[in-house]
Parts: sequence; structure tokens; C-alpha cells
Amino acid sequence: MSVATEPRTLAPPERRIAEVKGVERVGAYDLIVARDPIGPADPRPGQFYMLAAGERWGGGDRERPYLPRAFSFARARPLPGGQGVDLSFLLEDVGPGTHRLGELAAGEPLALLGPLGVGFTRPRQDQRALLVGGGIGVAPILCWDDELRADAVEAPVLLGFRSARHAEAAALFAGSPDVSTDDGSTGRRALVTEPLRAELERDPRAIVYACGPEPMLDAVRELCSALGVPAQLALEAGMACGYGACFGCVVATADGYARVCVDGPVFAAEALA
Amino acid sequence: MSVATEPRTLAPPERRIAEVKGVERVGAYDLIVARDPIGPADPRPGQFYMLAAGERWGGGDRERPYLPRAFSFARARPLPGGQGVDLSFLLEDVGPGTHRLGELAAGEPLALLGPLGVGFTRPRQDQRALLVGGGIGVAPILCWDDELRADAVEAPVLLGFRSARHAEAAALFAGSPDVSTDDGSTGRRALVTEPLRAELERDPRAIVYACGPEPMLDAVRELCSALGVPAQLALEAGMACGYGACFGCVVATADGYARVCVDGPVFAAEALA
Amino acid sequence: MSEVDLCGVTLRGPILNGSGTFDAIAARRVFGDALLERFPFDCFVSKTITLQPREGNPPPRLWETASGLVNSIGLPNKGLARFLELDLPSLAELPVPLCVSVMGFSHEELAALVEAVGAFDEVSLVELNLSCPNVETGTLVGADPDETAAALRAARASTDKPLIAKLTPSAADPAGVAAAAQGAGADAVSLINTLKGMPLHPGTHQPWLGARTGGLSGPAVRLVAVEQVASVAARVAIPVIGMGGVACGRDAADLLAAGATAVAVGTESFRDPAAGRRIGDELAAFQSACKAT
Amino acid sequence: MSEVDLCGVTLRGPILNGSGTFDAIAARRVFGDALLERFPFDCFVSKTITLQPREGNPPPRLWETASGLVNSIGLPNKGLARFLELDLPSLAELPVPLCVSVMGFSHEELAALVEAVGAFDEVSLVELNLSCPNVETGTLVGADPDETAAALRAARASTDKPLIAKLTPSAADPAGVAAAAQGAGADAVSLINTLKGMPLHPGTHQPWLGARTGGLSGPAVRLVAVEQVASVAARVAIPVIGMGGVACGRDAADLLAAGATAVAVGTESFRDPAAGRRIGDELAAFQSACKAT
Ligand SMILES: Cc1cc2nc3c(=O)[nH]c(=O)nc-3n(C[C@H](O)[C@H](O)[C@H](O)COP(=O)(O)OP(=O)(O)OC[C@H]3O[C@@H](n4cnc5c(N)ncnc54)[C@H](O)[C@@H]3O)c2cc1C
Ligand SMILES: Cc1cc2nc3c(=O)[nH]c(=O)nc-3n(C[C@H](O)[C@H](O)[C@H](O)COP(=O)(O)OP(=O)(O)OC[C@H]3O[C@@H](n4cnc5c(N)ncnc54)[C@H](O)[C@@H]3O)c2cc1C
Ligand SMILES: Cc1cc2nc3c(=O)[nH]c(=O)nc-3n(C[C@H](O)[C@H](O)[C@H](O)COP(=O)(O)O)c2cc1C
Ligand SMILES: Cc1cc2nc3c(=O)[nH]c(=O)nc-3n(C[C@H](O)[C@H](O)[C@H](O)COP(=O)(O)O)c2cc1C
Ligand code: FES
Ligand code: FES
Repeated sequence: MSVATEPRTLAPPERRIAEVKGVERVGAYDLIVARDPIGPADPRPGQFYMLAAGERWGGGDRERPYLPRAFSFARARPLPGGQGVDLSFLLEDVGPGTHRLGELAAGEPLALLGPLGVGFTRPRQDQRALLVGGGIGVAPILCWDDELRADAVEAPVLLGFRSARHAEAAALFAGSPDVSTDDGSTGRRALVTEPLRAELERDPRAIVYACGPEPMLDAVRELCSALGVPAQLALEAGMACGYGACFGCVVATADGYARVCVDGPVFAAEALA
Repeated sequence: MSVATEPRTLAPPERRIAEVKGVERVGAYDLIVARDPIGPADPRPGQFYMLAAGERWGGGDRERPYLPRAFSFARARPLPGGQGVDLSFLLEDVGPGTHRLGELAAGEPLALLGPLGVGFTRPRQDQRALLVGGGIGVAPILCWDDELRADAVEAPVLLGFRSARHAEAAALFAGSPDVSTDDGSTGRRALVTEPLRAELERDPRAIVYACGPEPMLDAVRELCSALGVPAQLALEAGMACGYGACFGCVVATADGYARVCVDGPVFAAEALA
Repeated sequence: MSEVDLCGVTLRGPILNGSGTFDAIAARRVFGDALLERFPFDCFVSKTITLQPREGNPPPRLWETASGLVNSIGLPNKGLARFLELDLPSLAELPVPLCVSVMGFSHEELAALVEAVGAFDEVSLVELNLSCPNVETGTLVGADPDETAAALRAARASTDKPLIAKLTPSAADPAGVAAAAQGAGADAVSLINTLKGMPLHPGTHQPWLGARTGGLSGPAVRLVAVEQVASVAARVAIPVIGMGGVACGRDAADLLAAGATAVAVGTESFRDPAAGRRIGDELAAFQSACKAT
Repeated sequence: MSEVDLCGVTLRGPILNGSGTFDAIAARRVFGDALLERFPFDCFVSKTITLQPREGNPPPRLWETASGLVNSIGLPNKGLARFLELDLPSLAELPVPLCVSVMGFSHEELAALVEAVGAFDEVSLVELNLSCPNVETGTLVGADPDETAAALRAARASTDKPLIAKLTPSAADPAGVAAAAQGAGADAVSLINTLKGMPLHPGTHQPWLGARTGGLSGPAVRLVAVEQVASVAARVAIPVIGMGGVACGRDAADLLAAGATAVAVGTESFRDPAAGRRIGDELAAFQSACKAT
């Protein structure tokens, strides 16, 4: 039952309480920073956490939310002397759960489980890493970019957003990522797959790391398979537990259904059905 | 179906949103002041409102609260020019509903229905009014005392509390009420029925208005019937609707079960079974 | 809001109250004539009436649970004679058609009730509450297709008014029971009634309710209702009145999409007496929005 | 925590997981050996195993509702042979007794499953998931006393291991079904399984779940479970394993007070993998507090 090879940092086997340090609006999104006193300081980019407000989780639209919600960590800053880690999450308010989390204030409790799932695997020496993020999907790309930079791995970052308001999230990146928007209100008016195609045609000896809405991931997949470029896609799926207990979060793969939360969320594009 | 004679101010037939003006700790209790823009400015002392937090009502202990909660208004201050009324409620945190309401902050929405039920009926000329409140049951006694004072009706107020901390609520009264506490930490160490007995023995041509915990009301009832003194008791009962819809809040009376929310909460002691 | 034809009765809209969840007479005492001017429902369903008067169950009768309510009210009512004498005239003043809900503990009782209420012009529809124990077997009449059919035949023979069979969700096969009701002359079925539940006292862990067990309602049961309404509507040709946990227009739309002709609001009215009207408005806005697109 | 005797198997405490709500193998991948050091349950119940492998239902498989969850997982599993080969060795490493849940679509299948898993020393108990459709009638075996008894007889003849009959809450008379299971050789009964429910897509109002309908669990069903556990426990002499919406020690205490010998935690584990342990601790503290007074 050992799976030593997968890029996964183990999680403590219980939900714990982190302290919200701050909630900041970043364009169309909320950036929540929470101090995790117990969890590992080295989650792998692409891994995620199950989050819930520590109090009054429920009583929203149609009496929800009830279950915790899955969020990729966008940044992890270890505190000196193993005092824990400050975790950042980038949220888009799309329903009662994200809405409630966006209402959290500094000092309030955030219930958290993780890190969960498997993250991105590092590029081979001969592979140029290309990072592609769409909308709220930039969250895992942010920490992946941080890590590759820290290791001096040169990796272009291509981001796509609905509008300039959403694109404000690009400012979170250390470098100056390439930005496309659907409405051209900032950066290039294009789908992010256009600059990706250009990059890949320039030099196909690459590996693509992508996270974003399904249509975008489908386009990335198609493009990469057409050009024979390997890709790692960070998927989303409706989840109840996040650690493989409910079998609810399945995606179709070459050999049957796989659980996004334990077999993913990062999958090799080739492995998907 | 006319009931013109009962001391009842009609309620608008829908739940409305009031704005919380402030929540103040008064000893062991919370005093919530909310601005009701639509409702009548003249609820009758003894009437009550069904309250719920305008947001996130739920997700507390065992996923509750779900239903609104009943609270006597403790004070009603009409605003100039029919701009509505500022309603005060005195709350004791005994569970998820009162806890959530106690967490409300100024500016937040308070969902409210009322005024509901029938209030106290005024004393006859030849009756001396005696007001008796126990614990959180002082709430309706407060506005009743205000009204009788405004009409220059002399009416001694006898209050009983668990401890000095609870007895801080006595400071809300205009006059200087007689205070008893279970532990003697302030005022007389006694049950409130002791000073009541003294008052009634001094002059039995009285009518007693009482609200408080069941054991206290039982004692008041016993005492008054022994001395042949009429009493009006403001009862409590678990409620779902507050306006007669669910038949859930019944109390046994001489002629069968009565609904505390529409036939009460104020009942003539003699009428109860 | 577009009109709805329910068994030949024209309703100004699709929203009813669940029987026993709104007392229009008490509400008028509390809200005055404003209640009639802004009446929350498009058809009013009375609390279930029995032949003899009933006191109802001993308190406590209510327990709040996660997103729901458990009640053990026990059908308190004046009994047929005093209902007709004292309540019917007031209910006739309501601005919407009247449906009277009845429960008989025998076929004779049922026939007598249906015949008596059906004789009044003020009564447009009669609902049979089938969640009553069979006096011999103790099981619910509404849980069994044959007993349900027998009850419907007894009622059908006693009135020409449209008959609505109110089903219990505790049947192993609600659609089978609905089909039996249709076969025996029901003009419509309504569901779901409450699910059996038992809350315990938080301290003593003894039954909280005076009647030990009660019925669960509210959002907690909504998706059970949608499933049963869908399976019943797929099986019968007569109209289905859907209810169970409806709290907003989308919930009502869910039941209509599942095959219901009309929707009843129960527990949500306890949170807001105007819930029925709000839900009807939300539904209408929602429907015209869909038409628009 | 005080030990519990469940059909002759000694458990360190009264908390099990509901079948299909905890995958100890996946959890060990996620949490490592810390899971074994702080294992949340006192007895581990496997996901339901069938004779042939199953892919399970098409996604989406989950819908969150008011205080609950509707799932249409569809019993995905490796099938008996690969379960025994690949999973059983890992499950045998768990620090608590193992119960294997099985479902057979015929008496032959059921007998084969029970005989095969019962033959392993690692397997202390066998649970029969009776929420399976009768291939002819389409109704649930567990909804009918006779079909339940027949299934139990087929299983009983195939093993000496303690047999737990997992009842469906959709029976008109769960106590009657439980009595039938006892009569046919069940050593214990467990309940409740999920209630049938159907969520619709918020936009299209078409069924949300890939399988159209699913099963409702969580706090929304808790008091339905307490009622059914109480009525079943009052009817049978064998131990009852109670479950349904248990989220805290008081919920577990409710089920024990209703007559259960042990309590299973399902959906609450999705909110916290350590829920079982927390609930067991709360229950123990609660019980010693009661003894103290
Ligand atoms: C591995 C992973 C990583 C993620 N990372 C991020 C991140 O970094 N930032 C971020 O903002 N989001 C992230 N998400 C998405 C996030 O989990 C969802 O946006 C969140 O769960 C929405 O919850 P909600 O209550 O706000 O909205 P919901 O109301 O739950 O709606 C969200 C979607 O769920 C579906 N839905 C609607 N109602 C229901 C219901 N009752 N039951 C089930 N499904 C329903 C609909 O498709 C809807 O579009 C991630 C998801 C996964 C799986
Ligand atoms: C007419 C009237 C006037 C009132 N005026 C006031 C007032 O002015 N100030 C004030 O503080 N209070 C007042 N109350 C009492 C107030 O309504 C209750 O304290 C409140 O409803 C408690 O809600 P909760 O959620 O905080 O506590 P709960 O958890 O509801 O507990 C309160 C009581 O309800 C019972 N209970 C516990 N759990 C449940 C459950 N799940 N379902 C049903 N019952 C349960 C128990 O007996 C418990 O002691 C009044 C009540 C009435 C009827
Ligand atoms: C307090 C209460 C009393 C009820 N009384 C009756 C009744 O007298 N007759 C009846 O047929 N149904 C009765 N019901 C069931 C409701 O009509 C309805 O079927 C059920 O509550 C589900 O709808 P809801 O979830 O919207 O409340 C009652 C329900 C409640 C909550
Ligand atoms: C996602 C999920 C999967 C389940 N799978 C099974 C199963 O395979 N076999 C079974 O007998 N019960 C299964 N159940 C039912 C649970 O074991 C339990 O009976 C039910 O969920 C009620 O308990 P709860 O409210 O604590 O979840 C499943 C429940 C859920 C939520
Ligand atoms: S979310 Fe439960 S198995 Fe993936
Ligand atoms: S609270 Fe519903 S009738 Fe009194």
C-alpha cells in the first residue's frame, strides 16, 4: 500500500482549526490567509485542503453549506522554528460555501483538513515547463511557479481571465506572467490556449502544467496531444470528503473511474479517458 | 371572528427585516435594540415577536437553529413622524438561537414577525397592580411598568434573580424595583414570592402580573389563588410559528388545550388547568 | 402568476398550504384583514377534520432538528359538527377556493365526513388524509395499496366533489399506492406527508414528544419528496400536488419539474406567514425568466 | 472507553463506520501510519463487495442538501476475487476487528460471497447489504420480510461467522423486516441505510445525479433513524447497530438509549476523518458523567 513515489505530503488524520490572519479582495477573488499550527509546512503544489468556517457553517442558500469545500493552496509560508505554516487560498464566490468563507475575518477559526491529493510532478531536465492557469485555476499555478523559481527553473506562466477585474490576480505572481482576457479589458484578447500554442510551436520539448475551467483544460489537452506534448492537469470535481472515503469525486480515466481527491487532482492528460 | 376586546396590536402578515441598532450586555443578558421600519409603534406589553438572524440562521449546535424564536419586547420607542419603532429585546443565551442572536452586531439584519399574542389587561380602578418578574421573565414586566408609570398608575415591581450578575437587569427599570436573589449576592436572599406575599397580606385588593420560570409562576399562582387575588401570567412554550399555525405551543386550560401564541402568552391564572 | 386547473377548480396560482400548517382563522386574529388582502395561498387547505372532536397529543409537541421540524400535534380539531358550524363560515370568507382535509378511522366515518363536507358549496375540494392507522392492523392505511383503494371507494361513493388522496411517505412503494388510489376514484394525489421520527430529550434521552414519536418536515425531507413526487407522477395520470420542504421558488419549480401540478407549502410558513406568497412570486419570476430565454 | 461485545466479537468501544463511508486503504495513502495509530473506529466495516467488479454510477454522484448529502455511488468495487487478493491483506493490518459488507443479486451470489469472505480468519463479521433490488420485482429485498428471510437463510447456510442484516429504511414496517431477519438466523441488524432522494439541477431542473436518484444521509435523517432503531430494538432480541446522521456523542447516546448496542458513523466522517474517534470520546465522557451523577 506504499505509494512513496507520488508527489504527496501526508496530512494529519483529523480536521484541525487554523486561525484566519486576513481576508483580502484581489480583484474578483478573495485571498484568505490562515495560520495552520499543526499541519506540514511543505504541501506539494497541486495539493488541496478541505475548508469550512469554524462557526456557523450552514444556514445559507437552501440551508447550505453542510460539507467542507476543496481549495488548492495558493501559497504556503513556513513559520520560523516549526511554528506551523501560513496557508493562502484564493477563492471565487460562487455559492454558499465560498460566500461564507469570504466573510471570515482575522482571528476567526477556519476548520481545515489537508494537504490532500497528489500534486504536480517536476519537469525532466530536457523538458521546458509551461504553466497555464485560467480564472480561479491560477491558485495552484501560483505556488508551483514559486517553487520552480526557487529552484531557478525557468517556466513561462500563461494566465487567462474573464476580465481585467479577474486578471488582478496576476499581480500575485512573482514574475510578470503573460495575461489574456476574454474581453480584452486587459492584456491580450484571447483564450489562454493561443499563447500556449505559440510557445509550443516555438519549442515543443515542453511539459504543460494547467489548472482552470473544464473547457480550458479540454482545449489544453487537445492541443498538447495534437503536438505530442505531455501535460499535467489539475482537475476539479464535486467532493464530499477529499480523502477517498465517499467515492463521489470520480473522473473517467483510461482504466475506469478514478477519484479526483486521492488519485488526483493532478492527472497526466494522457491518462484521462 | 372579531376579538376586538383582547389587548392585542395586529401584526403585518409577513416577516420583515429590522436593522440591529446595538447589542449590549446587561449582566447575564443581552439587550438587542432593533429598528422596525414597518411594524406598529404600539405593541401591547406582554406581546412578543418571532426573531431570527437575517443571515446564517443555522449551522449551530446540531445544525440548528432552523425556526425563529419567540421574545417578548422589553421596550418599544416610537420614532418621530411614524418612522417606525425601536424595539428592545432582552435575551438569555440558552442555546443556538439565542446564542446566534446575541452575536448580532449593529447594522446587521434581524428578521422579525409581530407583535404577536395577547398582552396584559389593565387593572381595574379598585385594583392595585403588582408586577412580578423572575430572571429573563423581567422583559415584558419592563414595558408594562413603563406604561403604567406613563399613566401614573402606582405599581410596585418585585424582581427575582439567580444572582447579582443577573440582577443587573433591574437597573433597566425606571423606578427602584424590589430585588431578591437566590444566592443573596444582591438584594434580599429570597424567592420573589416572599415579598409578593408580604405585599398581598398588607393589601389583597390587588392584581398580580407575573412572568418568569415555571416554578416561579406556579408559586405565584398558588399564592394568589390561596389569597383570592387575580393574576395574569405570561407563559412560555416551545413554538414553531408564533401565530397559531402549528398548534404546537399548547398549555392545558380549564377548557382543554390552548395555544400560548394566540390565546396567550398572557393567561388569567384562574383559566389554567 | 398563471392560473392552474386543479381537478376542474381554477386556482389563481399553483401554491397551496399543507393541511395543518396554517390556521386562517387564528391568522386573521393575529394579522387582521391584511391577511385577506395579501392571502399567501392560491387555495386554502383546512387542518384535518375528524368525525369526533380531538384534543390532540399532550405537549411537548414540537422538536426542532437539523433543517427541519418534528411535530406530534395529533390532529386536534373541533370535530365535524362544530367545524361546519363555527369554522366553515369564516373559511368561506377567504379569497381563494377551499379544500377540506378529513380523516376517518373507519370507512363509515370516512363516508360520513366526505358526504357532509362535500355537500357545502363553499367546499371546492376534499382531501383524504390517509396517514391514519388501520384500527385492526395498526399499520397506516396509506402504506397499503388495497386499504387505500378501499378507503377511496368509500369516499368516492359519498361525494361528487374532487377527491385528493394525501399519501404517506412511509409506504414501501408510494407509486403503487398512488395508482391504487387513482384506480379507486381519486381525482388527485398529494404528497409527501411527514416522515416518522423520534427526538429524545437532550438530558434524559427519553422521548421528548408527549406522543413519543412525531412527523419530520421541512428542508430535511425535500429531496425525499422530489423523488416520491417524480415516481408517483410517472405512474399516475391524475394531478399530483407536491409538498415537502419547499422554502423558495426553486424548490417549487423542482416539484413541478418532477411532475407536480401544484405545490403546497407547510413548515416554511412557520418561518414566515407570507412564505406561500413569496414562493409563488419567486416561482412566477423564475418561470417567465425561463420562457424569456 | 468500555468494551462492547458484538455477536461474540469484542470491540474496544461502540463506534463503527457505516459501510461505504470510509476507505481505510485510501485513507492510509493520505494520512500514512498516523491513521493506524489514531484509528477512528472500534470496528472497521468494508465498502459493500459484490461477486463481480462494478464501476459504479456515472458522475455526478454527490449532491449536498440541507443538513445532509445525497449520493449515487453505485457500489463500485473490485469484485470478490480481487477484494480478497488486493484489499483484504491491507484491511487485516487495521488495529480493529473487520466486518465485510456484501451484496448478492441472487441467493447463489449471496451464498458464494458469504462463504468466501467468512472463510478468512481476518474477517470477524459479515454484513449483508439488503438494499438491493429484487431482480424480478424491482422492489428492494430489504423492504419485504419474506425476501429478507430468504436472503438470510441463503447466507446463514454458508458461514458460521456472525451475520449482520443491514436494513433499508424504505420498508413500510422495518421492525417486521428485522424480526424476519432474526427468525432466519441474523445475529444482528444494522440500520438505517440511506433514504431515497432525488436532487434536480438548479438550472435545468433535470436530475442532477448520473443515476437520477440517490440516497439521503446525514443529520437530516437522524431522527428517522432514532425512531426506526427504537422500533426495531423493541421488536428483536439480537443486537442492533444504529446509524443515521450521527455527528456528536449525544447523537450516539440517543441511538444507544433507543436500544442500539453499537453506533456507526457515516457522513460525518466526510466532514472530519477523525469524527468516529471524537464521537466515541464525547460519548465516553458523557457516559461517565452520567454514571458519576
Ligand atoms: C481539488 C480542488 C481544488 C479547488 N481549488 C479551488 C480554489 O483554489 N479556489 C476556488 O475558488 N475554488 C476551488 N475549487 C472549487 C471549490 O471547491 C468550489 O468552488 C466550492 O466547493 C463551491 O462551493 P459553494 O458552496 O461556494 O458553491 P456551490 O453551491 O457548491 O456550487 C459550486 C458548483 O457545485 C455544483 N452544485 C451546486 N449546488 C450543489 C449542491 N447542492 N450539491 C452539489 N453540487 C452543487 C454546481 O455545479 C456549482 O457550479 C477547487 C475544487 C477542487 C475539487
Ligand atoms: C412568548 C414567549 C416570550 C419569550 N420571551 C423571551 C425573552 O424576552 N427573552 C428570552 O431570552 N427568552 C424568551 N423566551 C424564550 C425563548 O424563546 C427561548 O429561550 C429560545 O427559543 C431558546 O432558543 P435557543 O435555540 O437559544 O435554545 P434551545 O436549544 O431551543 O433551548 C431552549 C429550550 O428549548 C428546549 N429544547 C432544546 N432543544 C430543543 C429542540 N431541538 N427542539 C425543541 N425544543 C428544544 C429545551 O427545553 C431548552 O431548555 C420567550 C418564549 C416565549 C414562548
Ligand atoms: C405542525 C404540522 C401539522 C400538520 N398537520 C397535518 C394535518 O393535519 N393533516 C395533513 O394531512 N398533514 C399535516 N401535516 C403535514 C403537512 O401538510 C405536509 O404534508 C408536511 O409537513 C410536508 O410539507 P413541509 O415540509 O412543507 O412542511 C402537518 C405538518 C406539520 C409540520
Ligand atoms: C457516500 C456513501 C456511500 C455509502 N455506501 C454504502 C455501501 O456501500 N453499503 C452500505 O451498506 N451502506 C452504504 N452507505 C450507507 C451508510 O453506511 C449509512 O447507512 C448511511 O449513510 C446513514 O448513516 P450516516 O447518516 O451517518 O451517513 C453509504 C452512504 C454514503 C453517504
Ligand atoms: S471526495 Fe470523497 S472520495 Fe473523493
Ligand atoms: S407556535 Fe405555532 S401555534 Fe403556537
